[in-house]
Amino acid sequence: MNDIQLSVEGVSKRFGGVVANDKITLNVPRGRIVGLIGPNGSGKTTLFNSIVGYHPIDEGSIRFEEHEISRKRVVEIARLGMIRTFQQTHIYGKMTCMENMKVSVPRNGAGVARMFARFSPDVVEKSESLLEFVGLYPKRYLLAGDLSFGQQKLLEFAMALMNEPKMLLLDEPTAGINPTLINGLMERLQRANADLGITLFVIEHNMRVIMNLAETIYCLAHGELLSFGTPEEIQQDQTVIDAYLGAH
Amino acid sequence: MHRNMKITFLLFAMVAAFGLILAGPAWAKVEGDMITFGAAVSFTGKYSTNGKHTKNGYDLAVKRLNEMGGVEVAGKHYKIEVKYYDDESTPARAGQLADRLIKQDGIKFILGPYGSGPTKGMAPITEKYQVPMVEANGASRALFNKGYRYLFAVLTTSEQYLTASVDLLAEQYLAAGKDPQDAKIAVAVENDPFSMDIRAGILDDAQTHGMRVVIDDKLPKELTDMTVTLTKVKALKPDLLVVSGHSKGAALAVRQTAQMKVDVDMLAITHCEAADVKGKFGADAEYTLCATQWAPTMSYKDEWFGSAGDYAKRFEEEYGYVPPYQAAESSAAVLVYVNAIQRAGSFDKEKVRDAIAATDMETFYGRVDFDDTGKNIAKPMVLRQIQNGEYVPVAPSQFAAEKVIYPRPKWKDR
Amino acid sequence: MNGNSRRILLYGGIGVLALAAPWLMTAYRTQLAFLWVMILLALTWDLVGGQMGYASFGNIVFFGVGMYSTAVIQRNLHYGLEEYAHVAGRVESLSSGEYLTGLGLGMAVGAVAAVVIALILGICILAMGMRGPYFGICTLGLGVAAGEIASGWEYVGAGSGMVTPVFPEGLGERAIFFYFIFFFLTVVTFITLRRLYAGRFGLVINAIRDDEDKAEAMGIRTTRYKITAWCVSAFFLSLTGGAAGHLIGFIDPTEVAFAGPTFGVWMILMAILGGKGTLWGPVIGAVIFHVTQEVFWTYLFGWQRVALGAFIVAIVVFFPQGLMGWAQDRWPERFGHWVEEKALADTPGGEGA
Amino acid sequence: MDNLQILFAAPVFSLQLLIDGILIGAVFALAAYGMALVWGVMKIINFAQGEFVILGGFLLYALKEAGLHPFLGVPVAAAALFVIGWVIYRIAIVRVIEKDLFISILATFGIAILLQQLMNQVFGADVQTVEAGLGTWFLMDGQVTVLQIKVVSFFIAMVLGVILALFLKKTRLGQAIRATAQHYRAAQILGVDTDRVYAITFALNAAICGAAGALVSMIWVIQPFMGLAYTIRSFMIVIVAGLGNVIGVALAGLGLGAAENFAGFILGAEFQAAFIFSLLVVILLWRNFRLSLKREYLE
Repeated sequence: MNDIQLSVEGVSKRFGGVVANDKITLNVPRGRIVGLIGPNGSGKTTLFNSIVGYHPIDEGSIRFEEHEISRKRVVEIARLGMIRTFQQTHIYGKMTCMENMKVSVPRNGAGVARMFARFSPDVVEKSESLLEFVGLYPKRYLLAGDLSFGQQKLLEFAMALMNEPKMLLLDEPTAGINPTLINGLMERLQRANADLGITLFVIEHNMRVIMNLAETIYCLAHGELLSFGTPEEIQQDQTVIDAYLGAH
Repeated sequence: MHRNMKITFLLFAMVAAFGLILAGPAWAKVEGDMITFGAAVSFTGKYSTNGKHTKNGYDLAVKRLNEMGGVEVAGKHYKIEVKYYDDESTPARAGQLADRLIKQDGIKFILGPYGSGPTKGMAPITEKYQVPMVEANGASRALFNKGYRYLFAVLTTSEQYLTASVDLLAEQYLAAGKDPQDAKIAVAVENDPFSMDIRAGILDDAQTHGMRVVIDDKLPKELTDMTVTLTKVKALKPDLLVVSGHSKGAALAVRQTAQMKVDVDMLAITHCEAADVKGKFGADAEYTLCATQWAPTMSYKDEWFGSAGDYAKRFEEEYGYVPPYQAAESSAAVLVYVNAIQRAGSFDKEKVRDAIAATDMETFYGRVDFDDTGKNIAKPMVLRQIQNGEYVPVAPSQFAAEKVIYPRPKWKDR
Repeated sequence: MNGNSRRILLYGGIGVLALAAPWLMTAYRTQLAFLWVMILLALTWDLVGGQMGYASFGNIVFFGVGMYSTAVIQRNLHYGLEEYAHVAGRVESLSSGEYLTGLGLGMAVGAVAAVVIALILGICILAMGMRGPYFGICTLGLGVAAGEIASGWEYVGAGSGMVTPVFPEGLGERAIFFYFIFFFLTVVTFITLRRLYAGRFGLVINAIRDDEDKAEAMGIRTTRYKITAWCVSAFFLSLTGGAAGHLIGFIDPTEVAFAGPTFGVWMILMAILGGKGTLWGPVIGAVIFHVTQEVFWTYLFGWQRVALGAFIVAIVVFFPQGLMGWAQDRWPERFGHWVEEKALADTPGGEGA
Repeated sequence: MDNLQILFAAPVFSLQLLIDGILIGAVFALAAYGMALVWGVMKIINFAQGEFVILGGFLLYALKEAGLHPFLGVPVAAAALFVIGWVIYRIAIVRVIEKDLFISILATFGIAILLQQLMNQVFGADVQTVEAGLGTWFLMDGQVTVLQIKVVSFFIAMVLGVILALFLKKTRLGQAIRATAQHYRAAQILGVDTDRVYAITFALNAAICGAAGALVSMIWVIQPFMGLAYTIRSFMIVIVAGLGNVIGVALAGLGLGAAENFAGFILGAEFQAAFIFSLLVVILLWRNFRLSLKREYLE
């Protein structure tokens, strides 16, 4: 693994007495799709939150490209090109889908002039094409809050793409989505990875999805890194199977 | 888009409709045989007690004048009435209402509101429209250095309210063979235009006597507690404690000095009568010095009400309580106004204004003679002390019925 | 009719009506001038409270700052402090030129002062990430504290307040003069806000309102936008306050300038009544509120504040989304919220945004 | 800073300020406790808190005028406020209960104006007081005075606080209230009638305020427009102490009372209110600063 885009080294995070992450070390190579699995409460989302700067970590180091980001704030990390989506959707409910898209342009408000600028036709065009890409084009003038949960997830995904990220951290992208839509979503994730060159780092519970999607999978349990490897390796790893069956 | 437009037009239609409702009855200053005065008085808000006194004062004078045949102008007799609005005890409202009285209701003769704040709000408006305002309850001296031509006050301005107490203290010091420069004064006044002027007067007067002001607290408008200031009084032991804060300040000062057993040789306050400190606190209010513009015991007389005492009797019959000076001065304002209109022999604003400016008359409330800034310089303030449950005039000397009891007996000796 | 001609008709109609109003209702000129003040209060509050979702209870601070700055500048230009405050000092009336200079310079200084204060407060409060009810209460505390400090500060007259100079001869009628000052100010504010809401700025502050965490996670520097929005609001509110002090004529620290329980709350109510977070909502709300208040005042003598209290409760409890909000729920497609590509490239109305 | 020197020169006055501050702080704490209850259980910041207090005072005044002994009037005033609180809940509060906090703040603010103005119409704008007929104790050679009524109020406030805490801990209803505060949906599932709990909580708060107001009317003076000061103080105490912490609320109340007295003494009475409100801002900023260090937000 010569081109590591994100490297997490010995990261620990405690909440009061509870150890949510204990000396986690993992790497995400550029341009790949990496999965993160683990039973409920194993510290996956905490790790995501630590990476994107939602709370400070107690020890360890997180590097994204050439930057040490463990002490940076959410905004600054996002501006380096690392965007995350949420388990529960976070969209701007009282704005239309188009507005949700337009406001997601990268490096928003770099200068005073840009702050007050209007949106160029390119932005509108790109918003429309990305909405088209996730299949929300006909609903582009609806309030985002009026979309169904699954549609909101798609919108959130489109917004993330709009931001032209280098890496996307997806927190359970398929949770709550109609099973018939899952294949479509997976295909879009793969296309984003292949066509746009976006690295994907995905938390997923749906084993079928993650095994088909990811090239490398890390498995957490009880805040510790249990195992990692290709999907095949993980599927045969006894410790992982035990963790999921609760035999710990 | 066009939905917005419809809504907007609908709204403008509503505004127009409301406008028509508002436009409703239009008062003219003189209609038939009726002269309408306009007044914005506090019916609600923190001044509403005194606002009520003000209104009662106006109403009693109007009633009396109408009983006596109204006003004769250029050979014709007119009745009078007052159109009231509620200024909610705020200057901003008072200003708007002055505008409303003059512009919408077409009133040309304005009577003042209660309180210096609201008066300050109204004066710029009456001035702009050149409508004379005779007011009875805006005592702040700052009203009279702004060059207003149309503002007249029948009352003594507030910086003089309690200066008599400072002079009294100086006299007592001299009588005892002490140097007044050793005297110490504590001032605690509410932070509003009226009381701040009382403070200014005291500070000036203290300076002329060379006395030291050891406490100078401005009490908040939401005053509920004077413990802190009174603790300071205990610590610094001034000879004179001056408190002013409308009715609330009077009640608190009397109650809390008694509760905390604060011994000062002299306690001087305003609004004794309005707060009814005598009735509410009885013996605790003894020996308090009260500033008053007027008292029923005074010897003034006029053709409308007779003596000051007669006025008080009439007022009490009508409203069921002894008139505080706020009511008396309000009645006097009406008398002055009407007298000026009669002398002007015209309803012309300018002529009436000049007639008011030329006023020099005696009323039950005292003599009224305006200087060229519009304040009444002919009537002094009186200082009364509560002695044996009665208000007894003690200063200035021409009104004094008794000698002042000085120093106040210590609480432990009472 | 296409969108453009409708818009021209709408704005043209309002413009003509507004220009003619002082002569259509001559007796109500001052009330009409106050109507613009109310609209300005609601519009500037809505920028922060509605569009950005930061319910400020202390915007009145900027109103008061503008008012006092203007009055102090005017005083210092033409009289000494001594002369003004002392009973022996005689304040002469000003010439038109002096009056205008003082007013204009004062308003400008006031606006700058307000922006500086907003910037400092913004760095202390907004940059720290204070949100929700805590932000509301914190700003409330600021508003009241500002009033209390002004009440204790002798340089600005303490509790005695300040009296603005008598309106000079030669500037026409006072009410008309102020009517057009406020009309002009409202137009400028409205156009500025409309422009701001139509672009990136508007969308970002809307995004902050809807989900600030998301906005940050998307790399939007929310703090900058929040502080800028507050400064813009402070700027226009301060100008309003500067002129309003002269319209009212007397500046009382807690009852006129930092009048939290009246102007301070009304600005919020008006925005809510019309529909907060919309461009037209505050305007409509202000018109209805002002007129209603006038009616209460005239017909509910002594009980008008009781009625006002009940009115406030009724608005907030039964009508929290406001007129525009209600209309948007009722006719979403009229506000550009529709499915399918049936209509053309008509951009979704700025008003709906 | 002359005033500060007085305190150093004669520390006995510090004692006076301290004792007085603590005694009055107990009354603030009482009202604050009600606010914490409503806030914690119903997620509503009641801006009419001060008006409830003043209303309690006026009711006591009316009862006194009708010939009742002031101390007997305290429970009656509290009971009356309980009913009024219940009615207000049914009419207005019930409709804002699950809306955002901003809406409830404004709604209760409207109620505050309404109550203020109604009191003005019914009782007049006069300053009123109720004489409990108690005297004064002298300490330190008469330099320090302690009003007996303040001491009595202090104990009444404290006892009420303890009763309330016990009520919440021990009774079934109290447990239901606490359960609702923790998680109203869970409480609903467990068969708690949350609507009734809300109504009782709000009415109880009004009753507590009524009692506090009755005490206020005996200690100081009351006027229809004096409510805001009590609302703000309650709020500050709750912010400092946190929700659902009886002892914290009591201590914060006493501390605030003392701080206020010292501020008034040292800075002058004109800056006493400015001090309280500035303190509020500073406390909020400080709290927020601590949280922002953890990159977490107040919510």
